[in-house]
Amino acid sequence: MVKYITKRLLMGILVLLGTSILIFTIARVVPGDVATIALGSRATEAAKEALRQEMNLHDPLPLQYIKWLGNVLQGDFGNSFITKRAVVMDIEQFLPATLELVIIAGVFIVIGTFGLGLLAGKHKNTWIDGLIRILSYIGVALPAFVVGILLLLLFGYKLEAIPVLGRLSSSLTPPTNITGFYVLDALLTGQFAVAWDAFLHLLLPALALAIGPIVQDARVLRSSLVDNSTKEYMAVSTGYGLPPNLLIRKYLLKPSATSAITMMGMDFASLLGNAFLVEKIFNWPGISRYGINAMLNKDLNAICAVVMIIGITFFFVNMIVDLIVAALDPRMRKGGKK
Amino acid sequence: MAEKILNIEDLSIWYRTYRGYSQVVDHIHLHVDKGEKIGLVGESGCGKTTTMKTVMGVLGKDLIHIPNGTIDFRGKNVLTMKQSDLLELRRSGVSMISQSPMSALNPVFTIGQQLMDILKYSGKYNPRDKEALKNAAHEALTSVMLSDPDRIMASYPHQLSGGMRQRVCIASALITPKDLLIADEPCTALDVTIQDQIHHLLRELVEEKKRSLIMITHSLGVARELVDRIYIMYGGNIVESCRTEDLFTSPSHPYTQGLLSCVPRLSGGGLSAGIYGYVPDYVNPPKGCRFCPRCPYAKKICETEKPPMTEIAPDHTVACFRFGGEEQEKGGEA
Amino acid sequence: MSTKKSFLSPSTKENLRIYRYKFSRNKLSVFGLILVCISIFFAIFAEVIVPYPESIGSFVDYANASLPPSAEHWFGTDQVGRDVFSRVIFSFRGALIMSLVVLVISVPVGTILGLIAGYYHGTKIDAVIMRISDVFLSVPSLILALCIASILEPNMMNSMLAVTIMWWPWYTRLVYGQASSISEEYFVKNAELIGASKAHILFKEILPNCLSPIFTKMALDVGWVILMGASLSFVGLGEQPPTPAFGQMISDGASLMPDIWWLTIFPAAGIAFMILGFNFLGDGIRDMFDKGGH
Amino acid sequence: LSGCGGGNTTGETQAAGTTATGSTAESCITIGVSGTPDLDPAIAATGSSLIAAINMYDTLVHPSDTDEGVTGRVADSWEVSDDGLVYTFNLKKGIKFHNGEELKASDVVYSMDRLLTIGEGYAYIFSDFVEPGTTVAKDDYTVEFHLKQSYGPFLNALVRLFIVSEKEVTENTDASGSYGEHGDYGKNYLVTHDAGSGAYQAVELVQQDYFYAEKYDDWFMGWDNEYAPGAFKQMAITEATTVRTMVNNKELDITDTWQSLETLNALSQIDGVSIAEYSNGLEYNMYMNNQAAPLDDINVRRALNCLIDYDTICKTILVDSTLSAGPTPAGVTGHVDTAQFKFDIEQAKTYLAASSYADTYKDYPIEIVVNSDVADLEKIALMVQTAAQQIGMTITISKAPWVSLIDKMGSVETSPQITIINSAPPYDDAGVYLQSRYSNATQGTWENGEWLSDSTINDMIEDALGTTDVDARLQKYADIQNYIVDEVCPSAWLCDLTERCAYQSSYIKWPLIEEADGVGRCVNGYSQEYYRMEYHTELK
Amino acid sequence: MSEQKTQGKELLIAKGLKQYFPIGKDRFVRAVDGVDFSIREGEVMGLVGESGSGKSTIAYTVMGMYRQTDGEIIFNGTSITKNTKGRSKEFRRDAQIVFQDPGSSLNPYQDVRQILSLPLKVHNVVPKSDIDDKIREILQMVELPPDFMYKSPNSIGGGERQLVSIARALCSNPKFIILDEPTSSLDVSIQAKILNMLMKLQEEQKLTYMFITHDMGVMRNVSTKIAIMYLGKICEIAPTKTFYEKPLHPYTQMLLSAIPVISAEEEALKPKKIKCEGEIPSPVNLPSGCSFHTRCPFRQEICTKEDPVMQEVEPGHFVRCHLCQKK
Ligand SMILES: Nc1ncnc2c1ncn2[C@@H]1O[C@H](COP(=O)(O)OP(=O)(O)OP(=O)(O)O)[C@@H](O)[C@H]1O
Ligand SMILES: Nc1ncnc2c1ncn2[C@@H]1O[C@H](COP(=O)(O)OP(=O)(O)OP(=O)(O)O)[C@@H](O)[C@H]1O
Ligand SMILES: [Mg+2]
Ligand SMILES: [Mg+2]
Repeated sequence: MVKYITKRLLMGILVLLGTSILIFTIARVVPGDVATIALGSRATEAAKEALRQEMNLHDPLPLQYIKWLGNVLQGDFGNSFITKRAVVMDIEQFLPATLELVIIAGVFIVIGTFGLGLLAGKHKNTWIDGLIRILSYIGVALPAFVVGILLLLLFGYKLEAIPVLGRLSSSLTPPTNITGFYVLDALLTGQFAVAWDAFLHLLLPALALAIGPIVQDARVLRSSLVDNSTKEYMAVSTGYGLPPNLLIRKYLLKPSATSAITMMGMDFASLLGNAFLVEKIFNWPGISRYGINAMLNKDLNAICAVVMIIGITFFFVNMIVDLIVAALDPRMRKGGKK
Repeated sequence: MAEKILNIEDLSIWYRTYRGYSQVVDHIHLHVDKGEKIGLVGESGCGKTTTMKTVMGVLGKDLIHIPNGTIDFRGKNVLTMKQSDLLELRRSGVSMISQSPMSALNPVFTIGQQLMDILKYSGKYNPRDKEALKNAAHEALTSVMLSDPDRIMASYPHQLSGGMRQRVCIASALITPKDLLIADEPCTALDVTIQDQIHHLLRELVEEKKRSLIMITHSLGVARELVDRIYIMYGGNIVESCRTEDLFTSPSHPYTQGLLSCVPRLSGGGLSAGIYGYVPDYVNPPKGCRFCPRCPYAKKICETEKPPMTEIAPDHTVACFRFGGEEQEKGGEA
Repeated sequence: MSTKKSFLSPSTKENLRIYRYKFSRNKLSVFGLILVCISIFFAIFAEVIVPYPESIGSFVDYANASLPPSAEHWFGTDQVGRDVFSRVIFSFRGALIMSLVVLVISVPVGTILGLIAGYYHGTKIDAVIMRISDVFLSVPSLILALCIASILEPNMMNSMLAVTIMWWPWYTRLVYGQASSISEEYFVKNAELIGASKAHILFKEILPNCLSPIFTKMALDVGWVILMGASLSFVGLGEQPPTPAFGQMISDGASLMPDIWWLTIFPAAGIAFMILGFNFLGDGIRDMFDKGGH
Repeated sequence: LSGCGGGNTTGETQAAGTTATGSTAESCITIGVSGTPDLDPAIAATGSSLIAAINMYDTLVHPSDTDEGVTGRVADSWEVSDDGLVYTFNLKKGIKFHNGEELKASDVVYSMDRLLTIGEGYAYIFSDFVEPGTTVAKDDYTVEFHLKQSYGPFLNALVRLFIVSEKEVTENTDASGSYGEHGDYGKNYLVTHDAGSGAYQAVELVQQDYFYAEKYDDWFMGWDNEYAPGAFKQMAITEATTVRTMVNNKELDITDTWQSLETLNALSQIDGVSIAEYSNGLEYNMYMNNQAAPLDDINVRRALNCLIDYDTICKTILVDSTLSAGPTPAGVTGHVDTAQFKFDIEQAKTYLAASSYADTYKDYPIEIVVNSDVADLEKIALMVQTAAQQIGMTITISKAPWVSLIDKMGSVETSPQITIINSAPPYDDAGVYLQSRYSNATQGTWENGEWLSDSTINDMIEDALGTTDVDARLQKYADIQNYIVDEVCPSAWLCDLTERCAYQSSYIKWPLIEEADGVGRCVNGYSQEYYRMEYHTELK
Repeated sequence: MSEQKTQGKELLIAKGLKQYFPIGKDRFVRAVDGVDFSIREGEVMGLVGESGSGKSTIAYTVMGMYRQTDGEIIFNGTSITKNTKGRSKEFRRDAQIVFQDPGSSLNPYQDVRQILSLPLKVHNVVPKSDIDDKIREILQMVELPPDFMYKSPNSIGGGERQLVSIARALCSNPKFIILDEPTSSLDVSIQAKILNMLMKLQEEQKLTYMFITHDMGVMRNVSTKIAIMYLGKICEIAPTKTFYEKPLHPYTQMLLSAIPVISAEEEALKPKKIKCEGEIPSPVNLPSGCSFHTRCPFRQEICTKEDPVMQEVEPGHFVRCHLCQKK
């Protein structure tokens, strides 16, 4: 187990190094004059030159990379061109917001997937199954940002039922920063009204993010439930006279869950990067929106940092999912084939 | 005559397939008496497993269609049973050793977890008495010659060899006492030496505790050593049934004869030519006798009509126009 | 000589019949096929069939701007007076071309790499190829595509390029899994023992066995590529105006919801139409290659 | 190599005020902006930064409300030497920075030197004629600027010199910065804090989310306006749906000016919401790259000028804008009305026929690159494209985000053939605008996409800017403008933009808008001086 | 026919053949652990043994599918193990294998014609234009109709599939064919047919077979000599007749005694029933001494300590057992 994790970690570091080379190269080779991008075209030549020195732009690319990597390893991604401060500080600020959002969305995904998936699997080939199937197709076909806009209009604009924008109503003070998660911090400091308000703010964007994955993963779960229900071991277990409920919830669900869990893990991990449209719509001050801003503004240091951070998170989420899957399905242990 | 524990009358089972119904089991009659060991012998794919799974009621309605027939177990028709009765039937009435040990165990639970659940829901034990459950499981595993029950209980199926898995399957079918045991080719993955031991175990179990056994196999040798009465199945029909001794002394159905001749003898003497042709297509089975296209004695009538089961000697019935029906006299020689 | 028919499978009538049966058994697959055919038809004949072909190109008619759906303009008109119906129909072309280009490049590349890695399972070649593809998989594809598209010139070509760069590793991974298990099969061993060339083994023995998941994934991926393109358009990195594109129309229209709803809803419906079509089709293809009998 | 400096202010919160974090004042006016501001006045250049700076910092002079020119603000009075090279300002006494220090002449000197040394933001408007280190404080309340060469509009330019407190900045300087003895020149500190003396003081900046500033009670101008907002909050929101929802919920008081026509229409439907119209001196220009074929022929450029439906632009696309009359925005000191082109396809044909591309222009497709961040630009491009089609010219349109557009304009080869950009003079003077738009000095910046390289214009501009006599200078400006339109015709001037935004008129009084006769006019950024507005909480 | 003594030269000789599979650090599956045997031209050598005893591994090692751990293989007079980069072209033509599993030995995405034309093309057996004719000829040899050419493996039954596999093995006119349980997954009725055909081909084409099976009944009827395997080692080799009449190794006796038979006549041939006990050890942790001692009813002190060596007890009859050792 420990060996497996160490091996995964080493492999992950290798892959992340590859990712960093990739992104660094893209960010350095392609764009025009970095100094102009950073300081604007009317900045004085001296100011631009100072920046070039600072970013080692005169060095050959491999050397630039090594210097950059050296700084990164010390936790220094350089300064953002937009916010004019250390990128690390930006990330400190934006990452928790997105993580909080994505985690709630993840909870939705898990609950929704298992709920709908089991429902469809249990009632396979009935109207319930059909309805869930149709829902899943709609889920595939409707992009999250369209869902987000619809939710915003419905709940925030028409019904005014739920606070929709930002992380907290402007009348409230954010809780002291402990974890960066508003709900958690507010609970820890005993500000229940704040926690509730922050939670309400999370609802819609999380839902917009979760709906697509839910309906699709539910279908994956449903189909492996149906697949496995024709397996010999299900017939055999039925033959032992085990109660039907136990058969479905235990004997069928556990071996069927792995593919859906893998999918959910992937979805969850990609939410981190793909949340930007939803973050934009709900004015959510998250890392994804920050990353997109960085990209649109060619904020090169920030781009590299965001991609690396997302890569790292992606890697850890995948590893955790693999561990969960291995815990559920002994066949997957020992780093076995998928 | 002894009490019939299982009585199958005129049963047909059709699989739903993309080409239409696959008429796998066709009007079969079969019965098992209390304390009797019967053998169901036939080539691969002739419907042995299908029949027995239907007896257990584990084939879903979306998979099969039963156009006619009844399966009476202890006097109650399994096909029309309520869910609760069915559960009861499986808990105390019948158990089945699956043919495919590789896929008969749930891959994500340890053997122990699976055995314990069977015991817990069997109604024979107090579900809270962990100790008793564990002992029962241990006992079952040792009875099939698995030497280290603790380790086996803690293992997942994929950690066991095929032979071990097969023995685990056997153990879980024997773990609680049942009136009827269906053994579906229980020894395919086992060495002849172990196979021999398992057969011994099964025989003991049935004989000592007055239970009944259906032994499914395609090996006539196994049937000969183990059972009292044999049903020969071909293409979804039961073509011959008789006491074991009679089968080897006076095989009557052409298929039975062919089958016997095909078995390579330990005494040497070369190989037979095999039976001409291949098994029928179940979606469009031959209209008359299903063996007719391969039968050296086939006649006109065999193509169009199904031969009835005819008793040619006490306890010896054959479904062939060479015996019985109006063709009986002429059919003797060919 | 073994010609085209050998590529997929021996085209016996029986096989085709089974495929057709399995495919058409699910009515939705047939429905999907119809939707896809309609989409292709739209894409090819857009200019001919739309009621206002001029709306596709550069055209402004402020007198008729922002009209709601009516008999003349089924889907209404946009802010500069172009017919939304015509533009939606025309967008099918861009969406199809984008998915086509992306898949036509990324599928062969990914597949060949996957085949090689899978066949040389457990060797250095395997490790190198798979680690490289891991690098691309280690960042969410949309992020990396955006990153590439924004750093390069933001236009259709570069978006496609960016998405393509993101796409091949998925096929490598898919084919890798398949190929590494297929290469354990006896028929591959046999070909090796006979002394067949590596090319024969990779492309004639292993590849055909990987095609069904590839085709299935391709059908489903068309939907993803379209969505990806739409997302890129949403932040201004996609098809360039005035050529209509779904994502562009949705993002332009989104700011006008809910009053001028037809600018968002109809293009969204257009996307949904195509994606549904290809998803149903993908399901059908999967059913078609499904080994399970019933 | 910790070159980037100051990345290690660990754990410190964004807050400038120690305890006031986020607690929102009762009458806080909330404004939508496209991005959170740069608070450092030496860097500030974006719209939102400018607004923040104007409200937090004081300047020596202030644009005059009534007539052209400036009035004193921090400066009580000033003199100019005869050669126009020395400007001496006498400062008011008792002006207090937000940190309680008094504003002295040395602070002005420090601010100027700091701006020039850092070299970003508005440094460029001084860097040509003021050297760092040449400005001197004669005494605590007298400051002298020594110009390298005479520069006519210097006084006007001073509205962009925001005065920072030397003490506060030096106290918060990170010594490891790249400005030698000045360390990082307080850059890092000023990302989230201010060091000004203005009407409002920074409280909290949450990057890409909002900037919150509260009223500074000891502001030297005093608070006669009892309804002045107690605080302002700039929120970075651009998504139209978001804006609408917030306006609807009265969470947003003034929107940014980049909302589309349709959004504004919808917003105006909301109860208590009005559309504010004002002019910041922004002129919409269609830049043509004069060195790229076929735009290197004046007649082709003239033809394109005739393909623009100016009326539709002003009425339908950039609603309520005024027709542009010449190469400078109307209302800027020194602007004159020049000859104007009309939408006339026949005329365009005539021009084309007269050009050297008369036979071949069809082989030269022209690309219009539009800024993808501004919704309406595409509509204008589309219109031109449609009109061009009628005479067989091929025009293609592509969109680029602002940053890549700037990047492209860095060299003549990559500069778009045509692009549409609005620009405004950095301060109220036509000359500085002419210089940034048409002289060689600014080629390669986004303000100058024409690549004119016309020595006549260069000389004329240089001469005009060096003229200290106001009337003579304005006359020279007029000549330049006419010359540009008649002899060079480097661009097309689409309109003088009327900026439009929605605001909650039911409880906000906005004198600039409400007291204006027609469209309110002001120097860029000064439309949003919050101390002048009234925020009636009781009406909300 | 099995009785006849074939006196050809030795076609295949294996000396001290070992095949270990690494599983983790310093742990091996000793699938084949030092076997010696030889097959003469025209002989049918039967290799029997229970599942997992290493029969297939021997076959695959001979064919060169694994990098062999140790030992030497001589085929047709030349050592083929020297050639580490796979087998020579001649060997690939002269030696063929028919795999155990008909399901996976044919590519489901090719038709029979494509399957059969591969060896024809690779070994240039006939000119390209004659390939179709040759395929028909070969199909006829295995008694399949010529129109089988266009069938796909999915649409034919298991028996026919195995026939196609055999046809493929015949394509290159080999001298030597390894048959790895060619009929174990088939019905008796089809098995008989295929075995018959195989024996007919062997006679007609003067083929040499290595026939792997675990069915003692089949073995009795097809082979000229039998080797019996237990846990990676051969424990007894004898001419068929001797093997059944005078089995010496306790394992052979145990095996023979447990076979279910269908007639009293056969019953009489079986040795007296030997009760077996004990677990089969895993090939990873082989017991010390004789690997069979854990189950052997005649086990002695020496068996647990010393591994017996192969000894020729009478001409052609080799046994590996301490009990049968001639002192
Ligand atoms: N789910 C199914 N759908 C359709 N046909 C099926 C299905 N399961 C089995 N069959 C077919 O039914 C026939 C009988 O199958 P069954 O498993 O009962 O045979 P069997 O006699 O047990 O054979 P074996 O000796 O191989 O176990 C076979 O021809 C098989 O192909
Ligand atoms: N590639 C491999 N890696 C690891 N172990 C292997 C490999 N191939 C075979 N083995 C092991 O080697 C042993 C011998 O296997 P082999 O397939 O030769 O047996 P067999 O006698 O042919 O059995 P069967 O009758 O089941 O075909 C088995 O324990 C098997 O698990
Ligand atoms: Mg069966
Ligand atoms: Mg084998």
